[in-house]
Amino acid sequence: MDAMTMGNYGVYVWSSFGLTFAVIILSDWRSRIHHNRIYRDIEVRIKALEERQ
Amino acid sequence: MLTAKLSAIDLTLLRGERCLFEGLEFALNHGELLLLQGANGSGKTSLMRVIAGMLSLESGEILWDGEPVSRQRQSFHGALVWLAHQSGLKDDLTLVENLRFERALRPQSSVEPEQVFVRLGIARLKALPLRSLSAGQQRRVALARILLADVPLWLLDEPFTNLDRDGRRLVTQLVEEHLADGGLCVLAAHQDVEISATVKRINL
Amino acid sequence: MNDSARTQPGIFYGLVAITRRDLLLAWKRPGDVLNPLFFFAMVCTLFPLAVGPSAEQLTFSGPGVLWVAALLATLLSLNSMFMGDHEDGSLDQVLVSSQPLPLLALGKTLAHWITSGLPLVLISPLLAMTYHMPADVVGVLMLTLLLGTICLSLLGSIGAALTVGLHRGTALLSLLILPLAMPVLLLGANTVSLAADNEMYSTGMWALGAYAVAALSLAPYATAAALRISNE
Amino acid sequence: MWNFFKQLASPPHFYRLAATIIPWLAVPGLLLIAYGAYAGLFLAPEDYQQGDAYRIIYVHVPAAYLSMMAYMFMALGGAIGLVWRMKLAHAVGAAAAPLGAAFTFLALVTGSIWGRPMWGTWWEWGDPRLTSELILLFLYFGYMALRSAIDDTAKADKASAVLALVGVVNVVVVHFSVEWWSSLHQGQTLFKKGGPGMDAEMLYPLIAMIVGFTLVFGALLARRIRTEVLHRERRTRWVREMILSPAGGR
Repeated sequence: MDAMTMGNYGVYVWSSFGLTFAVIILSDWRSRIHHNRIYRDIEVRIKALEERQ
Repeated sequence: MLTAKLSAIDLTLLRGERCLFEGLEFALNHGELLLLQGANGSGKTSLMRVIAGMLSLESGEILWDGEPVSRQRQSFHGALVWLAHQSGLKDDLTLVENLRFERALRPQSSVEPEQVFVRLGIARLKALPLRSLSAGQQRRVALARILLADVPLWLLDEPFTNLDRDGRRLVTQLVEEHLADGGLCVLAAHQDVEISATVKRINL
Repeated sequence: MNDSARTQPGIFYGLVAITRRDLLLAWKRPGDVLNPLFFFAMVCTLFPLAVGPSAEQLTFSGPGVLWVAALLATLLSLNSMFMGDHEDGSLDQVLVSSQPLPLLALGKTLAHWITSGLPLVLISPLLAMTYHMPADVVGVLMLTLLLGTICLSLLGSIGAALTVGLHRGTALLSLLILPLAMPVLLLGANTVSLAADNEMYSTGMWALGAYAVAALSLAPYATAAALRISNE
Repeated sequence: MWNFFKQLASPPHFYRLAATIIPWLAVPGLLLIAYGAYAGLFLAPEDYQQGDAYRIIYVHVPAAYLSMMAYMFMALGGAIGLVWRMKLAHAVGAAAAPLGAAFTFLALVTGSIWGRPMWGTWWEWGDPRLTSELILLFLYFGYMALRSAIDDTAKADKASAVLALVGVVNVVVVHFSVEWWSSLHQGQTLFKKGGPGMDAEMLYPLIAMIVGFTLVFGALLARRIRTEVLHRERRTRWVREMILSPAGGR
């Protein structure tokens, strides 16, 4: 498995790649959650207003 | 409408979530007083700040001589003087030092300071730092600024605060003289004001 | 309201007036001027106490330490630049003045520099001597500090204008200004180091000068815009 | 032309448009990244000086490039918002800042990971690009701190726009002054510029990675702008109608 160890540089290369993709995925995941929470808050408020009328 | 000296079209102001006023209009001409009335927090001061060009509006425009003030800010500011809640004066400086600086902000005036001091009854306080004056005396110093400015448009935010009966009568008198002289005045007050002039009212 | 009697004042009239008023205020409250100076002197004292009195080391790190201390001292005095005016309402009056606001902002910045930057430049030789700095290098240090504190006051005026009236002002101001001030520090301190090593240092000096000129012509506009925004 | 921009920049229009373009950015972007990563890791030959460690550039260079790009978005958004009072532009600025900070962080960390085997240390002050990136990260922090310190959104928008514009001028100064500084101290440059000197087998995956990352960045940014727009427009009629409509508008 020479492609994995990369002449002892494997750790550095793989951790760089892993970290980059992890940060991107985490950022996307967090922004999704944030979006959904804001959407739900507005939905709850508007539905409550609607029912009162 | 367009002939009015100072006018407002369709003013809407939002502060955060709150809408302070919507579609507000007025027109004011030489010799007229605009009275802003309403409870505390109703937006009198905000409207005053809008007229002074300090707040940006959601919609609408203030016109001076039929031109939007946003396009002639400097000359409009040269034509107004503003008595705000806070005196805008430095406690550490004397009356004369304070007013000398005020003078520099509106350098076109040709009013003689001495006469103003005598008129307001503060001539003998000239050399004292402001912190040693009473609240009422400080208010009179702030009024001196208005007379010194020698401009057509007065914006007075609660000018009667901290003044005794003589002081209040003096303010009324000054405003009446200014209006009789062809000036304009916007005055915000939470109590009723008796000024004999053409009065337009806005209740906020 | 007789227009004929009015004379048009020069455009620097307001600038001079606001500078003079601020200097007068500083004169009446000397503590505000002296505190950053003491701070500067004390930071410069801390360093030899922390790393030891070896002359060689002090000569080597002197330019950097003096410059960092000057930067921090300037930062300390920035917060109050518009705060007093904001609290007593005179900032509002300045904003509705018929004089051009960028020039008034420049006037305030000038007063700030005279009361905070210039004293730092003037006492720096004393502290530089405790770091065993030779006389000709002290001259270079003073010149870089002179140009550098002008840059810092101008940059700082933007940050102070952006944070005026905010509760967490002081910490926020440092966070905004320090990254902006890093090039100034880098140019200033390294120019002095080069001079101390008897190398060519004119590049850094020219760069600092260029920075000061650019800041002088651009920063007042940014400060004026920031003041209008923060006072809404 | 002007009307076209106005329509594009109207919040409800953008909100719907962004939802349709996100997959068109994300899917090709991810494909390019998949190709670039595979080719960069396995197909491209070893560098004769750096061995396999050079493969870190396939993530480092796109991250560094996007850290600058996000700042451009922030500053341009601020400028457009200040000059033309376009609300959407401020939302772009607000959305770009955390993304830019994330990519700056990535550029710093991957650069430092590369430095470990190459210089034998995690951090080398002498490297001008790493130092510039660090200052850029601080600029992002300042921008986000100022935004969160001002409660009123309209005011926060304008104040942070001024800061972003001052910062843009500063980024240029930082770049040149740091270059000069590191040349004094015999600094080492992290990566030589690509281009003609670089082997095609090394270069193509890098280009694929840069383009792919940019597309994915576009998708991430669009999603964040949508969130910003939704939050800012929460009291408006179009949001109400959209939420009450059977299709919804998540």
